[in-house]
Order: sequence, then C-alpha cells, then structure tokens
Amino acid sequence: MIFSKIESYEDIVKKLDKKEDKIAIISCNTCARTCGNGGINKLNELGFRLIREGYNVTDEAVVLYACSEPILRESKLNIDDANTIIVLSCSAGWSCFTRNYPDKKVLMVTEDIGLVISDTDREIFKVVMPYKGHESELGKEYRTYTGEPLASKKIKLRCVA
Amino acid sequence: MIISVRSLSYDELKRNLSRDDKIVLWSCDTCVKHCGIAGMDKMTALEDMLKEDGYTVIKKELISESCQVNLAKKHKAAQEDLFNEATAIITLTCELGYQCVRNVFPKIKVIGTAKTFGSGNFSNKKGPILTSPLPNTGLELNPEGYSLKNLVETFDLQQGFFDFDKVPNPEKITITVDGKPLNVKKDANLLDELLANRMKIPHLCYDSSLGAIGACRMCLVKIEGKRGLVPSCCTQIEEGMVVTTEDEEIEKLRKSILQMIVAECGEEIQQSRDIRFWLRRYKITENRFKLSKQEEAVDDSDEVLIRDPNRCILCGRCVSACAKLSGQKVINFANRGSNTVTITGLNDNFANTDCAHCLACAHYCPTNAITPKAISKKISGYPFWTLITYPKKMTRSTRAG
Amino acid sequence: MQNTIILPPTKETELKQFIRNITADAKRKDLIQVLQAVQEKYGYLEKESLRLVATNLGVSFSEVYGVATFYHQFRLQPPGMYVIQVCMGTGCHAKGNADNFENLKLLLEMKPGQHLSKDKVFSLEAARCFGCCSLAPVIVVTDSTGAYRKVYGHVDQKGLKKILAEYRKKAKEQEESETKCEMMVCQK
Amino acid sequence: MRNDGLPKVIVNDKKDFKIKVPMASCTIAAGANEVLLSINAVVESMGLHVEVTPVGCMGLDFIDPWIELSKKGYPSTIYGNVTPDIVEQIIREYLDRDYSSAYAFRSGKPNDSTVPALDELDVWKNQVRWISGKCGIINPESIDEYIAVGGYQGLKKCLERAPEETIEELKKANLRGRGGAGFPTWIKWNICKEQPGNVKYVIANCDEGDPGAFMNRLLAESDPHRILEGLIIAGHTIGANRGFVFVRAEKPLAAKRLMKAAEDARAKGFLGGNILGSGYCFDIEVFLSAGAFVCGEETAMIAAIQGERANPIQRPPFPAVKGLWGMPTIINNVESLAHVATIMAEGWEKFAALGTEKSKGTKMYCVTGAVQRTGAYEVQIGTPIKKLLYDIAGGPPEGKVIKAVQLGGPSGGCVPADMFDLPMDYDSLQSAGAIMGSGGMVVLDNTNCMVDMARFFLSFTTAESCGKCSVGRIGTRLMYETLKRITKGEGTIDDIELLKETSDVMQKACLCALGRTASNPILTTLRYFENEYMAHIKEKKCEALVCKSLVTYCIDQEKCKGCLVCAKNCPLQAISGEKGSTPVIDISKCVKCGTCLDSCPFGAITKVSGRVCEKSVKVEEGCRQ
Repeated sequence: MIFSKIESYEDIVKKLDKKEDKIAIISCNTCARTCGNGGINKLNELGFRLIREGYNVTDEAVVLYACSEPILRESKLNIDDANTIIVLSCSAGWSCFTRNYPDKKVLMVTEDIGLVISDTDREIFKVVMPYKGHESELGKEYRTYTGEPLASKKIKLRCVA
Repeated sequence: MIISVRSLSYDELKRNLSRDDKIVLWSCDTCVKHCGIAGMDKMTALEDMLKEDGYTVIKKELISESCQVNLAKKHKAAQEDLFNEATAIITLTCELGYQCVRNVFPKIKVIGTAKTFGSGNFSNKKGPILTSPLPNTGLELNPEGYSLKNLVETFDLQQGFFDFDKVPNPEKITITVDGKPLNVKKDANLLDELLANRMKIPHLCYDSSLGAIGACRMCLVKIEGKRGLVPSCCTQIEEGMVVTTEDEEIEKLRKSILQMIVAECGEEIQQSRDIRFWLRRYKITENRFKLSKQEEAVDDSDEVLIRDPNRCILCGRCVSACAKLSGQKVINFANRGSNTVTITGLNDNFANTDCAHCLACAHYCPTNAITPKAISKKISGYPFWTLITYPKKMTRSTRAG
Repeated sequence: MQNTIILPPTKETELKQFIRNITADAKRKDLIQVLQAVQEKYGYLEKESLRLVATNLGVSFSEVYGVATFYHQFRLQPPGMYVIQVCMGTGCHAKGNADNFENLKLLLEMKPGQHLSKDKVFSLEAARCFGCCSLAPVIVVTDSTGAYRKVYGHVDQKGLKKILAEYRKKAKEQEESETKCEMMVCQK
Repeated sequence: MRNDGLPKVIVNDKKDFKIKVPMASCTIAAGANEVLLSINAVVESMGLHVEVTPVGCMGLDFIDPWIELSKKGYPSTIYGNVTPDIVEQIIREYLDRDYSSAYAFRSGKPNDSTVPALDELDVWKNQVRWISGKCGIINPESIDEYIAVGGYQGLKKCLERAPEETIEELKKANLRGRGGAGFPTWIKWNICKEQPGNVKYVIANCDEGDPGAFMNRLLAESDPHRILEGLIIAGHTIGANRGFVFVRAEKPLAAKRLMKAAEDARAKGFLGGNILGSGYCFDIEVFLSAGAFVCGEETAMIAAIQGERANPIQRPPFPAVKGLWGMPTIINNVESLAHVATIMAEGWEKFAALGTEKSKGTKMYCVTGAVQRTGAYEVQIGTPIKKLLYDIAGGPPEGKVIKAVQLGGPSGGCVPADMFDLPMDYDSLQSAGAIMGSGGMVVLDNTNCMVDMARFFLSFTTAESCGKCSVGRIGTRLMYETLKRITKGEGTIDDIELLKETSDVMQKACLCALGRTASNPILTTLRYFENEYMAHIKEKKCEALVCKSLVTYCIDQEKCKGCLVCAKNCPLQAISGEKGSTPVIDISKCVKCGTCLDSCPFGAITKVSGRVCEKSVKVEEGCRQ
C-alpha cells in the first residue's frame, strides 16, 4: 500500500485560479482512502470548501484505482468541462492522469511518504519503505482512514528489516 | 499499484532451500500479479519446477492482498497445523508482502523473490510501469514511467517469471477429448486443462485460483466409464480418459441450465459478460423458464463495494474468495433451498462488517453482483451522485494488457 | 442477615457469561452444539448471542449466521410462550395437515409472513416428520425452550380449537401467577 | 470379567406379575405416559406386587398404546388402545382369567379363548421379524436384557477374528444398504478398509429425514444396542477408533436411548479401550443434528458433523476414501447396522435364505395413510406390495378405495393400485419409477389428489434442498411453481412438457442424489395418473376435492334447516343469510377452510369439484370463471 499525505488547503488554493480554472476533483478509493487521503470523505471535504469559497468545481468523482488505465476507462469519467484536475491519490495516480489528460492541468496536491503494510483490523499502518525526503518516517505508525500519527510510542507491527 | 521485479534466479532460489524443507508457496493476487511474477498460475508453475527437482511443496497459498498483516494472520490461523509443519515459505509478493510474512511467521525461513521499486501505473500500452521510484533506485519521478524491461536491464535483475529460466516439464499424459488425442498434465484439473487447450467450456463457479465448487453445473462433460455427466471442474485427469465435451445432449442441458439461471436472477443478469457470451453462443433468445422474482435492496453502504443481490447467481465464488483468498470469511450463504442467499456478516450491511477491502470478491464475481464502487458527480447539471458499476473486470482487462 | 444488596445480573452480562461458559472448551466443529445450547436456554438465537458465539469460538459472523439459518432447529425470531409445530410429513399431509396449518393461521389471526400470534402466546412452525405417522395428522406443542413437549394426534378443526383454548388458559394462569409473585415481592 | 467373555446377566424375577408398557415416542404420543401412571396407581391401590417394565414399540401402531400383562400361570396377554381409565378393569379381568377385551396373546393361549394368539394374526404371521424381533419385548434402556436375548454375541465373534472374515461373511450374506440406494455394504466397507492410514471414522445414519418413515426411530428407541453393536463391528472391520451416531434433534427420545445405551455399553466394556480384552479401542459420540433433510446425503452429513452448512460436495472422492475431516469414513443406515449385528450373531446362512436372488434379507416398512393397520412392519425383500398393504396392514378403511402407494419419500414415487403385485426389491421398484428408499409407504385413497401429492413433495424438496447447485435449487423451484399453477387451475398443457424437461435436466445435472431424484414423484404420477393432471389443466377439476382453488363449497337447500350455525362459525364471515332460510356463501370471501362443513349438524354443506360463477352457489357444469 502506498502512503501519501495531502497538502494543506492553503497550499492547494495557491495553485488554483478562481476565474480561469474549471476544476475536477478525482479521489482514489484504494490506498489513498486507507491512508486517510482519498475516498469520498476527503473528496467531499475539499470539494465543499472549494465550492463554498467560490471556486469553479465542475466534476467530482471517486475511482477505484487512480493508477490504472483500464479502470480509468471503465469508470467512464466525463470531465471534459474541466481544465484543471486535482487528484487525491499518490503520485502514481497523478502520473496516470497527467499522461491521460495531456491538455489539462493536473495538480499534484499530495506527497508520497512511503510504502506501508497495514492491519485494517487494528486500524494501523506502518511505513516500511520511505520515499525520498521522508527517510525519518521509517517504522512510524499511523491510524488508517485518517492518516494521523499514532500517539503511543509502542510499536504495534513488528518490522523485520 | 506497486511495481516489483523478480530479483532471484531459480538457481539462487534453490540454493536457499534444502532438500528436506517443507515448502509453502505464498503469492499475492494484486499488484505483483499484474507485474507478471505472481498469481495462482505462477505458483503452479513454480510448484511443478520444484517438485521436478525433488523438493517438497506442501501448500500453495494465494492471498488477495499481501500487504495486509491481518489477512496474513488469518491465513495462518486457518491452517495452524500446516504452517507448523512448514519450514520454508517462498513469497511471490512485493517486498511489503515479504515483510508481512516475516512478521506473521517469525520462526519460518522466508524467501523473497522480488525487488520493489516504488509505485507505478498500469498502462494500456506498456503494461505495468514505474512512475514514482523509491530513493534507493536513484531514479526520478516520471509520469511516462520506466517499463519493467528497462528496470531489469538497468538493475541487472531477472526478466519475467521463473519459467523463462527453465520451462517446467510436468509429466504429460494423453487423453482423448471429443475423439482427438490431447496432451495434458497428469493429475491436473480437467477443466483447467481443457481451457488451457483453448476449448470453450462454459463455467460460472470455477476459477483455478479458487478451486472447484461444483455449483453451477455448466461445465458438465461425459467421461467414458462414469455414470451420467460429471462436472469437469471437479474431475481429476486420469490416464486414458475419454471425454466428450460437446454433443447434443450436453448442449441441451447447458442451454437449459443457463435459462434456469437467467430465470432465477431476472433479465438484468444477461448483461453480465459470461452469461451474455453463452446466451449468444447457444443462440438463446427466449427463456422457456419463468420464475417469480422479488427485487431485493442493493447494498451500497460500503465505501468501496456495492452488492446487488439481484444479480447474484449463488455460484459461491465470492464466498470462496473471501474465505480462501482473504481469509476474512465476511461473505457466506444463508438459508437453505430456494431461499438461499449470500449475506455479509450477521446479515449486516457491508459497511458494518470486518471487510478488509481486498476486493477479491469483486474480482472473482462472474456477474458483477459485487462490484467496486465508482461515483461521479456533475456539479453543474446533475444534483445527485450517480453510481457507476464496472461492466468488466479489472483482472481480465489487465491480464489482456 | 445480609446488608449488601446483590443486584440481579443484567441480561447482557448473563448472556455473555453463559456463552463464555459453554464455549470454554469448544472448537470450531462444535458450533452446532453451542448454538443448540444457547437456543435451549433462551428459546431462540438473537443477534447478540450469535455475535458472542462467533467471537468466543473464533468463527466469522457470516459462518455462524450461515449455519444458524441452514438448520430447522434454529430460530432467529423470538417464539411465543408456546410453539405449535405442525407436522408437514407425507402421512400428515395425506390426512390433511396442510388444512390444519392454514386454519391455525386463521384462528391465530396471523398475516402471511407472520409466525407469532398477536398476544404472543403462540408461534406457529411447519415442522418435519416427527415419526408419529400413524397418529396423522399430528401437531406438537412445546414451550419456547422445548422442555415441555406434547404430541397431539388425529387433530381436526375442533381439536385445534380445543388445544388453543387449553394453552390460552395455561398461559393466562402462568401470567397471573407471575404477577402474583411480583406482588408478593412488592409487599415484602 | 472381561477375560471370560460376556458379563453375567442378572435376571430379576422376584416378582411374578409383569406389565410391559411401550415407551417409544409413538406410544407416548398416543398416551402411554398416562397409562403408565394409571397402572402405577392401580397396582398400588390393589396392593399387587407387579414389576412394570418400559419396553420399546413393536410397530403395531394402530393399537397404541398397548400393554402386555404376564403373570406366572397366566398367558402373556396384549391389550390394545388402552386408556388410563380402563387399566383397572383390564387388570381385574386378567386376574379373573377373563381375556375378552384382550387384543392377542403373546404366548400361552388358553384353549377356550376366542382371542387370537399374536402369531396367528395376519399382521404378525406375514412378517419376518429379523431385526425388529426384540422391539417391544426387551427394555431398551437395559443392556442386560439385550445381552440376555443374545446381544453382543456377534461382536464377540467379530473381535476374535480378522476383519477380512467379517467382510467375507457380509459378502456371503450379500447385505445391501438399507438407506435407499442398495449399495452392497461389504464393498463399501472393503474400500474403506483398504485405505491407508489409521484414522478412520464410522457414522451411523439415524437422520431419517423421509417424511412418512420412522423405522430408524423405532429401532433406536426400542433396540438401541443392536445399532451400537453393528456400529462397533463396522468400526472394528475397517479399523476405525471413533464412531458417530447422527440423530435428528426432532427425535429426542431416540437420541436419549442411544446415549444411554452407549453409556451402559461403555460400563460393560463393549465400548472404550480394549473392548472385551481384544485390544481394540473404539468409542462413539451421539451427534444431535439440528435438522435438515439434505443431511441424509453422505457428504452433507459429514459437513454437518464438522459444524458447517450441510452442503453436499461432488463425489468422487467418496467418503469411504475421503470423508470426515478428510479421513476415510463409512456411513451406514442404522437399519443396515442392525442387520450387520443380527447377521453376525445368527450367521449369514439364515439371512441369505430370506429375500430374493439379488437382494437378500428383510426390510422394514412404515405403512401409514389410508390403511386399517398403520405401523412399521418387517417383511422379506421381494414381498409383493399387495401382501404388505392388504394382508398385513389390512387394506383400506371401510368405504375407501386404495388408489396408490407412495414409496420412498420425496425421492420415491407413486405406484398405482393395479401394480400392487410388484415385488418390493430394489430393482423392481426402480423399474416402476419408485425407490425402496428408507421404506416409508404412504397409502393414498380416493380422497388424495395425485397432483397435490406431487406438489407437496416438491414443496418439500424446494425447501429442503441445500441450495448449493444451481440445477437443484432452481429446478425444484421451477417444478414446484409449475405444479402450484396446475393445482390452482392455472396450468396449461405446455406445463406438462416443462415439467418433463426440467426433471430431465435435474436427473442428469444435479450435484447430489436429492436433486437427481427430486422429480421422481412427478414422473411417476405423470406416468400413472396423467388423467388427473389433465383434469386439473383442461377441466379445472380436482376429483379428490383437495386442491382448494378447484373446489367449491355449496349448501344443499334441501338438507339445510337454516340454523345459521355455519355462518356463526365461519372465521371470515363469508356466509350470510337469515334464520330459517338457506344462507349463501360469498365465494370472494371464502378461503375454503372447511369450518362450515365440520360445523353443519345436518350435513348440508358439501364440497364440489370445479369452479363456479361468482353469483352462483350451486355448481353448474361447464360454468367456469
């Protein structure tokens, strides 16, 4: 599973233009949702706020995987009205949309932290292979569906390097 | 998806094993399968090779998502005795899956076979590509991606699956199918071998990853010396078998059974790919059988999956997938006789179950009764969310790619 | 003598305790026996007990539900004070027990799909052969836990009414004695 | 004690007056409990020294509850249909040597009595009571009594010799499974015995799901040790150390008796470690099934014992190769096991002398429905149906005509009256479309509608199939819905074709035997009673007055006195009228419950075949809705 973190709202807004941008928000329903970064909840959170603050959001969609072209095609996304796409997924999802919508501006609003193993029964996941710049995250544990760091220092998932 | 490439040659793998090891093969059914180095067929190939070389493989374990520790634990719990006996596990998974297995089986020797490079895409043209490499690769983020071939060359790794090193040569025997001789694997599943030889046999409940269920009765064939018709999915190949896969009687039966299934489920089921295919092939336009049907509520409580009981043909694939692949056993049959239904949890909504969202049920459902959810909303125009369910299967299309 | 007041255990803790006791040495294969024991004590299997059985036995919820709905013996709905089981065996059918079943529904004023009479005294079940075919048509009346069990043979229209009246009276007496007990407790 | 073979029997003959009361579920249902209480009270009040023994049921259900009195110097006398209030009178008469109200003498018939001896009675003399001979004679809860009548001798013989010899003996006896299919028992055992490994299981099938059959229950309640003995022999022969008795929870008394028997057998050293000093260890567990007809299927029964949903699985592999928990397992019907025990004790020669060339021995049948003497009877295999129904069961009750007999339960078929010369053996019945099944026989007369019977069986299989395989689940439902249409008068000629086509698919494609045979009731009724189907479809008539939609209630104006009792009793107020004149039945409200018919003191209300116009009360020929 891939753990990515979303930028703050302010940072996202900085990349948007209120007048010009017609925005489509795409949310990934797999890893990103588990790590508290996608799914319908995050989509609604961002979407409602943007609309409330006067941004021109034209489409919202949840797709199963943002990183698979066959799934993208099957999802029958109709986002022709938009010229800007916000992808709530890891950078792989962003790559996929960048390639498939070359004429649109695809915003990267998330940052990959690392590859994780998870335990959905206990609702935790743990970084096993960190991405560049997040080497210090190795071995850290987070809460699933929210992505909050686990308060307790006690390590729940044993890591064998 | 996570991109991994095989890092071990077959000889290196053998060096890690000893002759008296009791080996369990452990494979993931998600990303790494699409990278071409895992899955049931790959495990079977590896098993054949190892057996040929005199090793003991005691189990092939397919897991729906190997990066979930809880699923691995459930697999262990379900077969405590078997894993107590095992002395080595070969993981056909990414490095995360390898970590999980080490985590769950600290006392058993675990051999990883893949190197994980980071996350990537599945491209229709190029297949799996690496787009977001991990730092130790020295590569940069690239939306166009690095192909697997590229990675193999750059990092001096192994191309494809083990069968490129050494084609397994399992014992072959000859059986007669529809009057012609056919070379097949000894002791293999009859339906598997027939399908592998490009014969069209209708089957709705069987998948080689899930094992035989024998519920749909579509794959019936005639075998000389056996009474009546037998489902080929539940038949082991024997020396000198004489099989008839198609004649007037069999076709008539298959037609009737297909019509029965459609009658029970309602017309909507005809949209399902497999059903539509066979309806066309058998030129069925009208259904002789009619049954009263009660519409049941679609369960869309879950964030990821939608379950439409009206499309369920009770083939049992999801039940098998949930039990065998994920180990969760969230889905099961309830009631008896003509009231049989599939339920989740204690007849709860999907959302109120322990579902780990490994998607095994959805991948294996032949009629899209369980599908992953895709939602889209036009902010201008349509005020409502519209649900789109996938007409095709992710696994199939990616396999084709 | 004692000054401490012992509060009666609430139903939940009692149920928990009971299921913990019966599942103490049980394994997966004992699921049916465990469910039988729960039903014998409580008369039916409510969702909470299924949940507890599943957790204590380490079986998944769906498996427990699947088994509980497969077999005849298990009830997932609360039964009435008395359960009327109408034999649906061949012998009884040939002698007209299907009519008895329909008539019981009429007499108990049950709508289709209902199994419990309005006053909750009776619940009606179609049962399988009891092996008393020579008494056909047969109905069996049990109390909710199955401890009391009486077989009635050669039942007809009039017989049904008589049986219903008999048990209505019994139920009333029981209720009265219960309220009496309560009153006595109050007086104390 | 174990070394010198069988334990000694302590015969309790302190009291010379014995009363036997049958305590089986059938007799208890008929009131044996009350009779027992009454006997105890009477005996006490009369100051008699009497030993009251509970015994099993001897299968003569039509005289339930019966009691047997035997006093030294008096004949052993059976009294039938005893009620608590005549107990005292019976005992007084008996002591006065007045046997006029007796049913029969078991032994010592006085020369001057007109009461027959049991052996002279048609119902008894035509039977061959090979395995049921001790039912109703011994106390089922006493192991001593079983041993006293020669019990556990067969086991002793078997333990002293190699298992191969037991199989050889069974082979010579040529015992075929009594569960229904008639598979030779020795072959099944031999396959299992040949399997490698030392963990094997034996299961006694006492599930008896067939509605209308109760011989397994009768055996388990009346002579449980015979079943256990057979089971232990089976275990010894195949090399199993563990056995199960699979009993339905709806038959609690059978389960209780079997548990008690196992306990006693354990105490006497017939079960447990080192049985009778032979070094062989075996123990059993009585498994209470939660009830599902499909459990009669071997693989389903195995799933049930494992605590799962009882779904059958595709065979092969057969349970004898891979069964309970993946180990070789044999499953035998309790009747077969009782046969094994008896054959081992009496020798195969006696067994093989009974029956026909291909099927040896005897079979128990439960005869219910439209006969004078209902009960469970044991006859030689190959006995014609006629002999069983007329000579033993006494033919139809007065004024009725037997139309057909339903054999073998939901998997069996109906045999019409003109084929009653058919000998009852596996092959002849199969050729007639029926099966021996477990041996349930429901006799149907002219008040039974054959289409309705078929519908009944299909409603049973629809609800009772496991629901796993598509053909079994959908096919049964299709046939049931079609039959329901026909019995409602909505059928068409096309429906007959549909039924035939569906049954063809089911026979060929179903996973388990339940599904493959589910259409037998339809096929046989279609074969022998097509005219009834046609009457339902074409004329919308049900001559037997069973199918409610095709029956109308009318009031005969000549007989009606206008008392309005019917109107008062009608639960749906469908009858209205004024006192003194003939009331009218509102057909739109009438649900045809029959209350009015039962309540009319003058017999003025009748059922008529066919439908009528809404307005009309009387049937007019040709007038249909």
